[in-house]
Amino acid sequence: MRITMENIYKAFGTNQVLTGVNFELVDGEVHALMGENGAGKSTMMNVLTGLHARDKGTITIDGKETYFKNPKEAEQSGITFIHQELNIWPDMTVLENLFIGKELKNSFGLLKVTEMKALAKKQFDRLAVSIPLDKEAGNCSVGEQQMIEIAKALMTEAKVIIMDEPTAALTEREISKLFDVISSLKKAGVSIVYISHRMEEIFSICDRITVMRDGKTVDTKAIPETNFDEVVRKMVGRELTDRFPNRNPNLGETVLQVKGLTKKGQFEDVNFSVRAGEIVGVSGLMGAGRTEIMRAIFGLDGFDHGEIWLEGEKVTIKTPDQAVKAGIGFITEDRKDEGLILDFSIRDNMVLPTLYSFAPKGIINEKSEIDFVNMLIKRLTVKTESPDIAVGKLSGGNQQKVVIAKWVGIGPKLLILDEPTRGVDVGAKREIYDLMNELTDRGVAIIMVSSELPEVLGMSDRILVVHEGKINGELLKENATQEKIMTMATGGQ
Amino acid sequence: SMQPPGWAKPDKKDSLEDIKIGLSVSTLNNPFFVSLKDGVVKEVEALGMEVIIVDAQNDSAKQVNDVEDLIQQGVDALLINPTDSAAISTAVQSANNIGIPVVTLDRSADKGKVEALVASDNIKGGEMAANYIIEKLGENTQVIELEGVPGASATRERGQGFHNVADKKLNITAKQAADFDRTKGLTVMENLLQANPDIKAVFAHNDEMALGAIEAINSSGKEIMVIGFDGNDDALNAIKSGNMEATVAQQPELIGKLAVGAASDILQGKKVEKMIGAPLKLVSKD
Amino acid sequence: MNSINAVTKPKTNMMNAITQKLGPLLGLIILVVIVSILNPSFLEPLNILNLLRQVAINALIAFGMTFVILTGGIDLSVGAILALSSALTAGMMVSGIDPLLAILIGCILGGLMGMVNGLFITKGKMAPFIATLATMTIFRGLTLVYTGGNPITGLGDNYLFQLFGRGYFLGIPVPAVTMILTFVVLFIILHKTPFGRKTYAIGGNEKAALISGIKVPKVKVMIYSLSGMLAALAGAILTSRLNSAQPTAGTSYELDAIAAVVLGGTSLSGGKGRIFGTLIGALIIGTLNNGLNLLGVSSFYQMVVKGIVILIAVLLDRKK
Amino acid sequence: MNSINAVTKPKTNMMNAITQKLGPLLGLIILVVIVSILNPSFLEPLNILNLLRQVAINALIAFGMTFVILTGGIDLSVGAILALSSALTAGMMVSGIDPLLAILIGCILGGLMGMVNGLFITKGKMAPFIATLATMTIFRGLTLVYTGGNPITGLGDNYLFQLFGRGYFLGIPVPAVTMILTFVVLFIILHKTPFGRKTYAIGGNEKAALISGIKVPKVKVMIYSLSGMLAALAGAILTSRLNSAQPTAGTSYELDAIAAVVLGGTSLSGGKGRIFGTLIGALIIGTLNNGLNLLGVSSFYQMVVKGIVILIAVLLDRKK
Ligand SMILES: Nc1ncnc2c1ncn2[C@@H]1O[C@H](COP(=O)(O)OP(=O)(O)OP(=O)(O)O)[C@@H](O)[C@H]1O
Ligand SMILES: Nc1ncnc2c1ncn2[C@@H]1O[C@H](COP(=O)(O)OP(=O)(O)OP(=O)(O)O)[C@@H](O)[C@H]1O
Ligand SMILES: [Mg+2]
Ligand SMILES: [Mg+2]
Repeated sequence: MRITMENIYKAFGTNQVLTGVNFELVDGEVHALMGENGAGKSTMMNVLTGLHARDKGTITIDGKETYFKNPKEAEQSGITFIHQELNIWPDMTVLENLFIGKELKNSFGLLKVTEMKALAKKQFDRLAVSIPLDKEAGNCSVGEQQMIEIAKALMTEAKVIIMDEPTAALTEREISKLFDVISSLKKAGVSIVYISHRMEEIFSICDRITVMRDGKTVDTKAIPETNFDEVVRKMVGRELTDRFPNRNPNLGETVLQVKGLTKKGQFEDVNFSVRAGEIVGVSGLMGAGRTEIMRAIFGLDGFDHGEIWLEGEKVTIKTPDQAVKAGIGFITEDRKDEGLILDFSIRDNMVLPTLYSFAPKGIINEKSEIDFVNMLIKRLTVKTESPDIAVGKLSGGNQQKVVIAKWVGIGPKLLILDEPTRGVDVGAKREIYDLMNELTDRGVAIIMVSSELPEVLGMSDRILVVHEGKINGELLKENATQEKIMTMATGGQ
Repeated sequence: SMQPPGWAKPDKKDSLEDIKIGLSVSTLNNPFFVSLKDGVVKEVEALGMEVIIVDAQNDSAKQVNDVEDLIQQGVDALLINPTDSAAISTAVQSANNIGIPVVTLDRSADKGKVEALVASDNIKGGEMAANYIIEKLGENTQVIELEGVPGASATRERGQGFHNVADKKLNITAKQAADFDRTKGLTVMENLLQANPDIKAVFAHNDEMALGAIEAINSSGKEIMVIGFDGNDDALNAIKSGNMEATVAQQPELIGKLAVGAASDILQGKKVEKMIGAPLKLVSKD
Repeated sequence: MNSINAVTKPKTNMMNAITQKLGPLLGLIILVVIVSILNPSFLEPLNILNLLRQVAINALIAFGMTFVILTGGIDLSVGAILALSSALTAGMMVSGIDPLLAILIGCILGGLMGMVNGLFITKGKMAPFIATLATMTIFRGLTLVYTGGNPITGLGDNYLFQLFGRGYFLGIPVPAVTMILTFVVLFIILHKTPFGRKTYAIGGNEKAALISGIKVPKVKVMIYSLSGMLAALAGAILTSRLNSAQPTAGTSYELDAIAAVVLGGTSLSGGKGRIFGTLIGALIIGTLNNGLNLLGVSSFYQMVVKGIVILIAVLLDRKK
Repeated sequence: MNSINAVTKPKTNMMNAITQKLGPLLGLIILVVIVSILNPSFLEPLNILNLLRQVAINALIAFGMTFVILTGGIDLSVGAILALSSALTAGMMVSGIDPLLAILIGCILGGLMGMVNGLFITKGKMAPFIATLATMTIFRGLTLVYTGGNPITGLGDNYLFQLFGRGYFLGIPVPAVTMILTFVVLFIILHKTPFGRKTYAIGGNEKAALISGIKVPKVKVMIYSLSGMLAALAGAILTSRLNSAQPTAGTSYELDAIAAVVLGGTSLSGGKGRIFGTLIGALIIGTLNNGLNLLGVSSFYQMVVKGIVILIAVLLDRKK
């Protein structure tokens, strides 16, 4: 299938998102689509598949002008879309999730459950995933949910598959499996649009690359004819010298010490400590239990036994407000669902944990509040016209900065960052790294849970590797390598 | 202060030429009060006056508001069919303050000056029902009492009258509220029949419940005497066709008519009786 | 310790799964046992038949409500639809239309009223709560306007019509038969057809459902129409039982229906629940009403007991 | 075409912002104009004072409901709390306790009933709809048990107590004064204090609020208590107005309160809305009730009109 999109315009209200973008996809190619957060990548694909109507421009498919009215129509014509936001029904089983909207039915209109099961099994085998089909999707980890989405897309026997950040929640093992599948699809003549913020991937699997900036196409090139730096320059509009800043940690006292933390079925006998000014990276496979450990420390979900010590004192943290009072900040892996109130302004979001400090006499002093928010916006270089804009309208990277700002605002002793750069573009990533550096320079202790190995290697002073709920090993920055981490993550030493 | 400020008080009445009567009804969801209202409307038209009707939908607070609104429209006399005699008092007092005469229908007001009450005697009606059962089936007959909406004055008074007699001379094996509602009358009766297989008679606080109970009794195949209250069309038909034993018939249209008469007498400066009774009739097949 | 835990876990999990599936049923059984111990006449066949007949109306409404709640919506207008369609049906019968035809038309009219709800909710993008609250008031008002506040009587003595609410079929009350047939059909639709899956999908994640190509507005309109139609069917049964249409029929039936759905384990936030649970929920409420009457509990205390039972049932359901 | 759009756009945006802020107020003004044209006596001072007095009860309940709805909850039990606390207050007065003390205790009791709701919702993790539906039944039942179904009368003739519902202060009905004072206090709490911010945050995204260190359960319990307390305060006014406690007082007041909140532009899904809007919403409903009475519209048609007005108002609000 050959798709050409020419001079496409699309605006949401006054927000002009696509301003004459061009894109071309040919048979059997893997075509990378790159650009900063908010460049309009997802929107362009939504226009193609009929979720949004274009304002202007032409779309030609196999030489014929074609405009789909809705995603279903696109799917029936062979274009399948794995969306950036997971479309999961948490209360329905994996099987039900796989067939939503395209259930198989017999001539009486009844569901053909056995056939659907067989089909699902086949896809799962192909992806080497082993999620029980009758498990509730909500009990699957984000990574597993991502695999469900991929399996769902493969099942449509599509000629074109659009993958919008399919690997954001995956770890290396699943990613390599996905790449195998992509190459076999390619051999079968399927073309793939691959959107990702992970540079390494692009260069290992894609044939061509299109870079977008501010709703326009900047350039399209064959992968062999370009390189990492050029792509970044085109995306960000400036030179980006290094992906990671230099770290010169100046370690202080131990801030957090966790002793024998255990929760049945989730994690067991977790021991580690973090010092002031230190970044401890936490790595592991999908579903290893890293998030669960962090949530337990923050008082979100309880644990069965174990102790938490802060600055040499044993503390009891049963609820998040106790954690906040103790000076812990938690940037969750799910920014939209747990980190932000999307409809609320930047200001309202940023001051949430610090409300009382603006109301010494009970009434909020709006002036000091605004000063505070403006200071944070400046310090974290949040790109926005005004602090009164709803955070939902910001790009992913800027949203992430708002979450971080919220926690910087409490003057934390310890920050837990769970997948701090998930879905964030290279430029913004670098800014977040700089910020982490700045924080540790001022003596903040940081735990960084991340599935992106380069990030773990680039930013951590020390790396903990979690395997099936246990800490399977600890590596110092100097002697850590991808291979060592992967071995430990899969249970080896 | 308990008085509205001087600047807010309405101007004094213009003329007594075209007389406006205000009628506040407790509810119009019930045929009894619909008839009562019809009686008022007919009589008002016959006398060449005008009437404004408001419906409190069984809400005491709404009724107080309604009466205020009527006063606002400059009615010359108020006919009030209170949802509750205690709750209406303050509204009556407001009318008294401005000098609008008040006639109450079916129920009275505890406080405030009421020129006349036009009502049938509910307590007496309850007694009539009990006496009828004794007369037909003898003393110590097992009976069931289907009560109206808990707390409604009709429920209290009819129940009180019935118990005045029945407590001594009849055997009330069960009593349950069926809220003056035919559907509830049906289901409650079905259930009570199950628990009390030997009963011989049912007294329902209104005809609606009685008619519901009859449906239940008919499908159980038992022979049980049902006595209702009100005397609405359905009930009278049921009595004629032999389905229902008897009803303590009120004459709601007459109540309405008498009330209008009283009001017009008052407006013409004539004296009226404090208590104007609308006769109750026990209607049975014979 | 750990190995023991590992062994016991599947067991407790299975136990959990069983109580989850059977939770409401278990509640019903406990209730039935208590009531029959306190008053054995509860178990007499005639009482059980009566109970089934009484439950039918609430159950039918609650079935429709189950679909509505599964999509994450709510329908406060069902009681009013019942009253209005019942009045219209009776009106048709009085004017000489064949009773069964009148019932059919009444159900279609009920469906149309439900459709109006659906359109306000989808096209008008209104919250279901407020849309159906408004139409509830409107339908109630229209019923009173149409009936003038008086019951409609004189429905003739068509045998089939009388059977519809009062008769027996193979020894089972016709309303109970209607309820069971409807249950079977709706059960199949909900659990065995794509339409059912779509219902769950909308409640579970409406945005995702839309992206997956489900015609969310269409499905919702159909579901509110279904709810209206079932309310009208319940209304027809009531009309036959009372041999008349009551202007205030169905007052606060919506609350009983919602209670039945929730007691049956369906989540008010949508996407989770089963129609079998609703049947059980309706039976629980019916048993409570019937049982408390049989036990001679005063209606004041009945309200207290009913509220407490709902609280306990839902709390137990949450704990799992 | 496009360039024209680009030019006009900011203007319409500003217009939108204005209508959004003033939407409900505009609706009220239109309504007042229509009613006063049709019946000029609507504007007479005494009628306006009456209107304010009539509105006070619904407004007070709706103020509490605003907080509840802002957190994404709902409180169906307010009418029942009003009745129960009113009965208890009257009971205390009859037994000789100082009326003002009785009112104070009544409000505290109302707050406790609200707290029960809050605990079921937070500790019991129940959906607010079903928790307050159950407590509604229970409180209603308890009211009937306590009063035996009879109104409580003989409240004595304490002047201050009579003033509370029926008197005037500086020429303004005391209930209206109470309403305005309460409004001012709640306005400050909602818009100027951390507590208000938290209320919004919980409704905007409960999980995010929790993770930001907000004690969500505590705030919710406080809000349901507030709602109960305001219902009890409304109940005290009603008790004074009716000079008695009615066992069935407050029936379906929850629906009027919810309608006022929604008409005021607060979203039922939480996190969005203003208490000023609620005041306007209550005035709209009050004006409708009063105006339709003044215009002599039959109560049946009144229901239809009220439903239609709610539909239109909410639809217009959505369109913006
Ligand atoms: N439904 C919508 N309504 C309003 N604005 C939208 C909508 N969808 C996207 N936008 C806006 O369009 C712009 C482009 O968004 P888009 O999701 O296409 O970016 P992207 O390139 O996919 O970014 P990312 O890398 O963060 O996924 C953003 O400013 C976003 O806020
Ligand atoms: N809400 C939930 N309910 C039940 N089980 C869950 C839930 N969320 C996650 N799990 C399970 O808990 C385990 C640990 O998940 P967790 O999210 O902590 O892993 P992780 O190491 O952070 O991986 P990921 O990169 O996927 O976030 C997984 O087996 C997962 O299936
Ligand atoms: Mg995107
Ligand atoms: Mg994780």
